[in-house]
Amino acid sequence: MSLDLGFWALQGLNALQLSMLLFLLSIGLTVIFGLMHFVNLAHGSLYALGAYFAATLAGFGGYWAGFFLAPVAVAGVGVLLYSGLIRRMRKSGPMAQVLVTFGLIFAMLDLTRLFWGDLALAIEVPEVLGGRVALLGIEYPTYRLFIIALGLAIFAALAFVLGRTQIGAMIRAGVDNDAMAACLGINVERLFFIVFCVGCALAGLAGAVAAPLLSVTPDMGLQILIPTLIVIVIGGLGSLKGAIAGSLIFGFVQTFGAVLAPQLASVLIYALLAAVLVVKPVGLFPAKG
Amino acid sequence: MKRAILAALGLATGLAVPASAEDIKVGLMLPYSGVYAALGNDIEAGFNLGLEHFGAETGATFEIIKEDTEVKPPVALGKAKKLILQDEVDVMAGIVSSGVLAAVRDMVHGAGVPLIVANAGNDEATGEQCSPFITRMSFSNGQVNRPMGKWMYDQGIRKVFTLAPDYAAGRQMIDAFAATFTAAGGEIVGQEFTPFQKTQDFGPYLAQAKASGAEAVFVFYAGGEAISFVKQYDSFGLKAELPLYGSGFLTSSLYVEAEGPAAEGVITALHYVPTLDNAANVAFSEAFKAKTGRVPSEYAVQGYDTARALIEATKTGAADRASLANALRAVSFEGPRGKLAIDPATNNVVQPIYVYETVAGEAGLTQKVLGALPAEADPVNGCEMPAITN
Amino acid sequence: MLETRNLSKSFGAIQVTRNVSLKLERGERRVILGPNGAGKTTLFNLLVGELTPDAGSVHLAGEDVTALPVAKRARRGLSRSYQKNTLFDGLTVEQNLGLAAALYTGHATRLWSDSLAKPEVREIVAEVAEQVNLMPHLHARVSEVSYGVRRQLEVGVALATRPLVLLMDEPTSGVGPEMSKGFHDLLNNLPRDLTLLIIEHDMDLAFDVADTITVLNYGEVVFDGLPEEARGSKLLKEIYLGSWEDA
Amino acid sequence: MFKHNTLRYAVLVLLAAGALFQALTAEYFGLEILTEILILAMLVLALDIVAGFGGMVSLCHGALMGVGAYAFALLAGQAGIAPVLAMAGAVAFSGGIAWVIGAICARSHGIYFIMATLAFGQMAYSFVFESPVLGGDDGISGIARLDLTQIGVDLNDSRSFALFCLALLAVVYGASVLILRSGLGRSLSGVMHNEQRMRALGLTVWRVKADVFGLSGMIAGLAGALAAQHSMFISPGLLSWTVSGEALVVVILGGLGTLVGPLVGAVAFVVLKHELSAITTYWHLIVGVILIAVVMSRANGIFGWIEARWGARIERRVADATRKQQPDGVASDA
Repeated sequence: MSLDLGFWALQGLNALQLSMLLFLLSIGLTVIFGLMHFVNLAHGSLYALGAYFAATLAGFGGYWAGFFLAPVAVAGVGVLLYSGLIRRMRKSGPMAQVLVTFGLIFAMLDLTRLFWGDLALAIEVPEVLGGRVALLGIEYPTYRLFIIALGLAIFAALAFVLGRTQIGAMIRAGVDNDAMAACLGINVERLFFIVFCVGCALAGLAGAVAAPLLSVTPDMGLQILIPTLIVIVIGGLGSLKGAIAGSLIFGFVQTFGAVLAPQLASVLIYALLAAVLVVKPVGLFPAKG
Repeated sequence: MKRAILAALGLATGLAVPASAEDIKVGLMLPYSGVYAALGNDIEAGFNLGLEHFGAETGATFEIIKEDTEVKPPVALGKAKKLILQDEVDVMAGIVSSGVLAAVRDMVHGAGVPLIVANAGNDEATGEQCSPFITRMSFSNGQVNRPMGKWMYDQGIRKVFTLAPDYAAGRQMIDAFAATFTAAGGEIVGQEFTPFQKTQDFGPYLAQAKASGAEAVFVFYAGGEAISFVKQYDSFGLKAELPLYGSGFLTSSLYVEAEGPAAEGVITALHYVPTLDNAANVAFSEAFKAKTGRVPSEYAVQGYDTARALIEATKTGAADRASLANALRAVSFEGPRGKLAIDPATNNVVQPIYVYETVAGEAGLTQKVLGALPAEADPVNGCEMPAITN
Repeated sequence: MLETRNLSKSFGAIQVTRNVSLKLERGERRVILGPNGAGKTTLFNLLVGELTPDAGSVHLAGEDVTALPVAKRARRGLSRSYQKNTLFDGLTVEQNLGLAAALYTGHATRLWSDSLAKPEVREIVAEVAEQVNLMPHLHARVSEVSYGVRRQLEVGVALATRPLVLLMDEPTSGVGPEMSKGFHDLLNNLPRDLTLLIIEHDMDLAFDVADTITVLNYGEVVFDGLPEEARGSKLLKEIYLGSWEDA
Repeated sequence: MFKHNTLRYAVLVLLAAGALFQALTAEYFGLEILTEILILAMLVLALDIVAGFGGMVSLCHGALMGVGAYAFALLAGQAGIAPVLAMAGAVAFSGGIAWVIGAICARSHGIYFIMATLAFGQMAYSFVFESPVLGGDDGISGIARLDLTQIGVDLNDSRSFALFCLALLAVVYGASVLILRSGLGRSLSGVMHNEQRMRALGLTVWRVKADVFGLSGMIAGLAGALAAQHSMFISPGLLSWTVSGEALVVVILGGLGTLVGPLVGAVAFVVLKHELSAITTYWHLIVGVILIAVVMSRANGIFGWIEARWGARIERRVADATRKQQPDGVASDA
């Protein structure tokens, strides 16, 4: 097998693409956790929901309708979840939260089956993003580059919002110490609500973006959940830095593991996670010390 | 499902109907939830259509008891036990996943209940683990892929890269292809098995395929993985330089619409293609479309032929477990997939394999049959078929 | 019995313990004084091992225990009570004491016997309950008893491990004068060979029970001597006792 | 800290009587369900010990059960060891694995503990899934049940097997009570209530956590060995994290930290699942909604709710009765 530079460049891009998809998912989950100490296992289900919304909307208004409206629709579901469940679960322990959202996984899995059936759906890549782009001496699918760019753009936007804006400062204060933030006159409850909805919208966006790449099936949310959890636990809960670092680690370990040690590929990432937890029980870049 | 559905068929006409009117209890075990729910639904639709079309040919009536296997072997085993010991069914049918078949095999064999396998293709079920009570109307993993090795070599392909999910079926499918391809003189230049049901991004493997120096790629994927794979293969632009071949499940009519244009030009082999031009298939596919609005898949035809096999067996007058098992082993008929017969040495179906290309048709994608490869019985694979004693 | 040599600790740029060297003899009762933020509790945390020092060492009964974790130091006879009640809230007073006593008797990790039912454990529980006046409350849950009783239990739990050295972090914090008086008697009733190191704000109590006094300011030992000397010390007045004389 | 009270004894007696009645009279499918309940009950007892009395909410107990099942299948099948010894070996092996997991995770708390155990569980799942020796996705079939014909019991008979599981469950329940009432169990309660203080008092906390996690793993392993014998077939699905999640659901549904409650939960869950799946293939939806409702209700599961409603009343009545019997008015500590 001739493994030249182009091959590794290709794999590097593959790893990056996977990382960015995971980043879109994990950032919402991790900031929700950091701010609200709330573990939403149903985050993967929101991702699946995003893909289904996108598939349905694409049927009416083409890809971009799904791309822009699916996150909005998922955020809408987020509003329902927040006012119906999450707000009441805020003060409960992690176990109660894990269980309620575990119940949500069950419920949402069957709801998607009820509405959309068991057959896999699919979305076509839009014309503009079809085809391939030549770079680094290789040809790479435009759509995958689009995912990488989108991930980086969202990362940059979030870094800006969290680092340079007032609401970002409020969120950071809330992550640091929510009681203190409340004392400073920050409406913590509303902040939670906004962050939760944005997190949901990002999960929906991830679903909409992943849909043309994969197939849209009821269990896609369950499939992505474990990788997402691994990302945020490796990265450390609550921080943007942790989410991006965890995503990159996962993406590269998974991709290059598959190439270099295919027999170990799936055990490798769990072993890495265990190692991180032994050395740094709260992950690499936790929001708090 | 507990609610028994009484299918009172074969009344009225009274012409070709044998005198004996037996009531036969059938346990139908299919996944109605879980990853294979779509397959289960298609098989059931085919099965019901089969009863409808051929039910009048026999005097027997069928009481169907449906159970959801959830694609979980322990669940399925519990349901199988219930069907056999509590409902006391005369015959069982269905089973989609090989894992479930492996789980219920000993139970079925031990209890002496005939089982018509309507999908699960693991080679051992009609090999080492064969049982006179287990008759397979679907396919075996090796059977579907074996003819493709020689056929691809004959097309002038010499170097192939293979890919499949890392589980027993994936390995069996690829092994069967690789064996005949290398026997014909071809070379397997690379082989990867991707983590089963955990691989969503095939990018890393596709890059390897590209770098391998192969002339073509041969794969086995099914369900959601097939959709992702075909789309990703196309998005990397590999289809032009590295034609994609595979097991026909890859471009099954159940999934091909979701794959879209990415599936165009993919050449695969399977035991059934919806566009087969024979009278039985035309009748079947017209009726199936009228019922469900979908093109029948290989799963649907398996269900259809399972019902037909059951009816054929009862036509011999068989009505209890042992006689049904014996009768099922001798079934043969001409159906939508051509002439079918059960090989008494293994109890696996013997059927032609069709090579087809997925092409753009007037209304979406359709299948162009490139050739029919003659039916071949599977090697015995260590099957020692004991005789049924009452 | 307990000794520190040049103990130092910083949190970031703030040095909270500077070069602290202390030496307590067996049976010595020493009170640590100092304004809020003087690093008294930090010193305790360094002594018991809940914090690791940046420099210096801790010695218990002649052995260097600086590298030992909290639990191992405790098993060598170092016990502490907390300024803020650190109890087993859902359990009864008796169970609180029993858990601690079982650690002394060695029944705490046995699988074949119920530690709380062991005569040795029950004996210690009864004895400690007597010492810290908890007899009437033994079967009450911690959450059901008054704050004062909880303060007593806080000391009782620390005592139930039968320590050689007992560190008490403001045992009278938050209780009224009546209770304070009770603590006074309680301390005087403790066995004379028990080495005590007490952080205390109640000056009457402090001067009454103390054999020696150490004053910390900005993490540094600024006074180390007898109570009488402390009363006369000018330096002490400036940094700390001024407020006491006003009171 | 674990304590039996009148209500708990009453429910235990009821459960035992119900199980015995079912075991002796049920039809085939009834026995199937009973055995399923008994094995699940064993698993949730194991989980309640660590989660309810040690605050260690584990998402790897399903995997530990699977480890026990696979160890039994390998020892009894491939290695040809006598099934009784294979069972002991399986219990010891899963206990050992659990001890190591417990020791590593002991430093993590709350959600990190949950995630860490999830990671280890998934690691085991992936390992089994990818190991051709262990049958991979297809699993291992043809697992033999224990041979007790020497004492006149044929375990291949469903009724005998159900009774056998019932007997073992009774033993396991007794062992769980003993564990919780031992010095180790008491110390674990102390750790759950205040880990910092237990450490300051001289307890090597990680050791206690690991030891109890190991013991719990042994029970889970036993459940696994029984599950393997029950279905005579095992597949990696047994180790999947959703099995652990379901076990946690059962513990919560029944009542965390009550030991009796999870038994009630196991009965409720299995019966509910079978009844619902007979009606609709969308039964996950209903189970999900029920779960959400139970957790949101703030009651400690079914049993916790009963205990809160009637338990207090019964206790009071019993206390009154004992006071009458003892004229000096000293109520004994139950």
